[in-house]
Amino acid sequence: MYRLEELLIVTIATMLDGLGHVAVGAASPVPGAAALLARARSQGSLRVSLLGSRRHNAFTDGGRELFDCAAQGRIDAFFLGGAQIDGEANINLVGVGDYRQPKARFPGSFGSSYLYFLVPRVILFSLEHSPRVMVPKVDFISAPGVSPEGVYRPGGPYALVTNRCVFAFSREARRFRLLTVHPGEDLDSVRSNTGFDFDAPDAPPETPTPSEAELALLRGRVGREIAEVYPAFAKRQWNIEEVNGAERQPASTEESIGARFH
Amino acid sequence: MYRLEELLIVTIATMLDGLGHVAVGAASPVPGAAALLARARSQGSLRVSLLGSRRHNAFTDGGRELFDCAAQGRIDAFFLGGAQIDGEANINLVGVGDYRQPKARFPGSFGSSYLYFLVPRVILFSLEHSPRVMVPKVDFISAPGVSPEGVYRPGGPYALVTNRCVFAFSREARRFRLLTVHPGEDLDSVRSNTGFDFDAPDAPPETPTPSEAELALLRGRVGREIAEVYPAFAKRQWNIEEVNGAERQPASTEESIGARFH
Amino acid sequence: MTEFLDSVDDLAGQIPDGSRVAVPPDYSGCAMAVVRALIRRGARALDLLGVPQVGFQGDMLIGAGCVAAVETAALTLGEYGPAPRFIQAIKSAQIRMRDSTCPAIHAGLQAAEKGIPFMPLRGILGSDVLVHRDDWKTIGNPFGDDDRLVVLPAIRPDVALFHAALADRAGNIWIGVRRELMLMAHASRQTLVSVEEISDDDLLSDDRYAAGTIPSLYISAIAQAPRGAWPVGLKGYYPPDAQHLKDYVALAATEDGFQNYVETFINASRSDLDVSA
Amino acid sequence: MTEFLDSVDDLAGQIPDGSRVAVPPDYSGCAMAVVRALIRRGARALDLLGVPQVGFQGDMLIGAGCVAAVETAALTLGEYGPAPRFIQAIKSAQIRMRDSTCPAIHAGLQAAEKGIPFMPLRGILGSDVLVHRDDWKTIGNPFGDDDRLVVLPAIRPDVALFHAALADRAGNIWIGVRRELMLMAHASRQTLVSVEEISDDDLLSDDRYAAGTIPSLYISAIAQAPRGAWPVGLKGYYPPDAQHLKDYVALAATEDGFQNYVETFINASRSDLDVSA
Repeated sequence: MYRLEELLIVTIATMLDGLGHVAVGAASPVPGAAALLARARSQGSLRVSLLGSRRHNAFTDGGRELFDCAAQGRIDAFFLGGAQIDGEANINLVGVGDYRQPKARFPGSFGSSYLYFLVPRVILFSLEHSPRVMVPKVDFISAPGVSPEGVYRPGGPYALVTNRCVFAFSREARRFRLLTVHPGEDLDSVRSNTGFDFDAPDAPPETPTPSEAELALLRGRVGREIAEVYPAFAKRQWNIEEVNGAERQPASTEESIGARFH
Repeated sequence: MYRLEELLIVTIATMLDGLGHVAVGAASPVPGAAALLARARSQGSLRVSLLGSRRHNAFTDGGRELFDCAAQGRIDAFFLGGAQIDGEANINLVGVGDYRQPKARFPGSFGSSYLYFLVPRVILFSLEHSPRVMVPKVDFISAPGVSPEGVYRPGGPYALVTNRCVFAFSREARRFRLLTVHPGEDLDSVRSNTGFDFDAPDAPPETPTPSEAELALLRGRVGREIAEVYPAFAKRQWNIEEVNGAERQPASTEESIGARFH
Repeated sequence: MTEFLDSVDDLAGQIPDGSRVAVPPDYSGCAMAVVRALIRRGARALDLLGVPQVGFQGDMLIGAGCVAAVETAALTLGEYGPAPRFIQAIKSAQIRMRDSTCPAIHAGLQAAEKGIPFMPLRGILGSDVLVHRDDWKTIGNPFGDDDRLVVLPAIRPDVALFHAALADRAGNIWIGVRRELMLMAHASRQTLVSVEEISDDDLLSDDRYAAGTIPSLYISAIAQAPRGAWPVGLKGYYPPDAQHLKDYVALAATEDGFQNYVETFINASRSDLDVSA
Repeated sequence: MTEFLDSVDDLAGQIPDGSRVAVPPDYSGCAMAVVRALIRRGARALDLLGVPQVGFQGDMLIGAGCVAAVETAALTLGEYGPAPRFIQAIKSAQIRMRDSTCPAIHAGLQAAEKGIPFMPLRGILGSDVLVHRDDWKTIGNPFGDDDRLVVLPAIRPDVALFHAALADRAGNIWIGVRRELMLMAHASRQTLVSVEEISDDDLLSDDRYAAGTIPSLYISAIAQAPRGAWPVGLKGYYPPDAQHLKDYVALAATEDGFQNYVETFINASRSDLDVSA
């Protein structure tokens, strides 16, 4: 037995095996756990930079470093979501309807308009695979899925992982192709919940389910690690309490700030 | 009684009174002492950034900060020298003769090509006022004295202080004007040692000599302060020994580096 | 010279209505007590810059009518859910929104830091972020063929406003690894800082602290405000007050609820100490 | 992953002939022991970048015939006087000189750090520095009228080489306020560092150290080299060996004298410990 999130974590982790450096943005517990799972089985060769983490975040040059680091070619994979995602892998993190007076407004594009161009393997992730999210055409392009020739673009969309299935994205065809469907889903259920057209085999295979070893790693070490940044998620998924509050803060938190200095 | 260097220090310091922030580059003991003298009598309103100093150098953003700081308009005065200086205030820090195979080669332009444009009050300083240095036209322009209209240039030459006299520079006239001659010099001695033409009154006044109060400050507090960066200069001028070696180094130098960390 | 002011209200008094004010995200160092002072004062027409995003500070200032325009890569309350006053203001077109993307804000501030009129940046081409930014341009790479890229004008805020753990008597501010605060200070005309504590020691005399210190050269004024980042918290010192933040989001769902919040937690106390202790 | 190498000679072995190598000034952190290892190895055709200027490292490498080209704002031995081997090499056109100015080198490295092809910069116009740099251009300010400014191509060195006080076992390097070393590491393809000491503690776990630490992400290889900055010194740890530096300048006045110096102080010892202790 496994939970949907566990299936997704294992599915994403497989896409990260063999990479050197994976970065994970804010509010991304499933991609974060996937990166930590891939790291746990990489025997030390995968570096994970997890926004909000103290132990898995080495940046020391302020908010710009993640972006500069990506532009230097030092980040192999990143994750983006979308309030809307369309068939050309355009993503919308801004709003629905007219830009100036929208029907719905989301927080904003964050770093997507940039990282989508510069990180070779951007994995799109959504827990709501519905016609509302998977639209024919996004209302606002926070970041385009493809760019015309001549645009400097070492990076771009690699896959779309949802609660129903896994798509690969072809930059040449500018289209998604259905790779696997999660247990309980089939081509019809995916088609009827997707507002855009995509390529698919007649009988898409099922997404490989987590092995016992993967589940053990996830429910143990990885769960404890992700609890540092996403304690509520770890508690909900695996009933893991944050191991030790001190891990989130410098060892000397208990002292007064003055004592830290003197 | 006073030494030539003391006259120059006091002369330069007068040009700094009332400013907010003066920066001093490398190998500049006389300008450095002038800045510290102006600071000593500013009642805390003048900040001095002295390259090589620990106590009078607040920069924490690496080698670029001095230049960024100047571009932000946060530096009011700076000092430049020149192996050659000409009548349009062009300065040469590179070489004599052909650039590719020079007769003489100097270290290089350092930050002059930039700071000369951005610091409002650049004071040129030379201890060799001779036809060899004060030339009709420099062989290499490390930084031009004036720029055509349309060139962004909030800064530029303000004065030229030498071992013989003090010139002001007029950006409109693109010429130096003799302000004062040091004791023992006159218009003729200056003209015969200057390779470029300049404006001058018929009988240039003498450079004001240091007051007793200025000399006392210089030979006391300022001498001890400049000794931090220029111990040999302070010893030669005022027989001041570096007050205390610890001032040049973190308090914990005596400990092993490991002990610093643990 | 850096001024030491008596209160966060005095610090807020240094920010004229209409100022372009740069503020950091909730996870950096937020001068929440000064934000409350701005709301008490009835500040108006602020042009808020998130560096590169903004959280509760933005929602509160917008709800209180202090804000005319926002430039940010996101206005987000993170795990606490949608930002109610921001969304309401956007939907009713009460504020002018300049959507950006994180690295564009950093790059614009770096242009100001370097005193250059613009900074080129990769990415962004083909996005609607660019379409809606008539202050951004594209040019050809002068060192390339047929290679266009975006150029961003320098961002020089009137005020950088943030909260830090420690100042010294000379006005130096220790920020540790929160280097975006240093960029804000370099790029802005004025920098106003509330701090947990003011130390008698010189932060610049110890290399370990100096490396994470903004020199007073860039700091206009400081006021001490213990727990001044409450309720969003100051990493390494005190955590977010999660219950209070949840309560805020629930109250701020309506205009009345938000006014209620302002009356209870902002207007009722001149000193923030009463509330946050 | 950062490699830990056994010796400065192994570190020098990571720098192929022909590499573009960025080095800091004498007052920052100079990997002098690695420079000696490069000379022992007979390195050739290096393209040396001073960040933004270079001192004894440059004069020694040039004298030993390791250098084909130099880009720097200055090659200076400071108070020790003119750099004899550099001047000789320039006068006899043995090396190709690309004169620059300090902020142009910082800006070019920042362009590489940001992954942009160029950086604009104020100043420089009308100087002969610009005249002799056919790799620099001027463009019109896209946000201005009739406002030209210099654009500098990104500088992406093959190798950044420097010396620091402290590394940890993960490969993080503590540099304190010597932030130009971090810029070099960000901008370069490989970063090689000699250190005084390797600590068992994690430099990133303490905010005081983290603020002045280059993460191992950017560090290719490390070798321990106690007193590795001798004879130019490492600020805060040991001063310049003034007598030795004076002796060097006197010897290096002639080709024979320089060879003498190399034999005595560089070739004679595989380990630098013998010399510098």
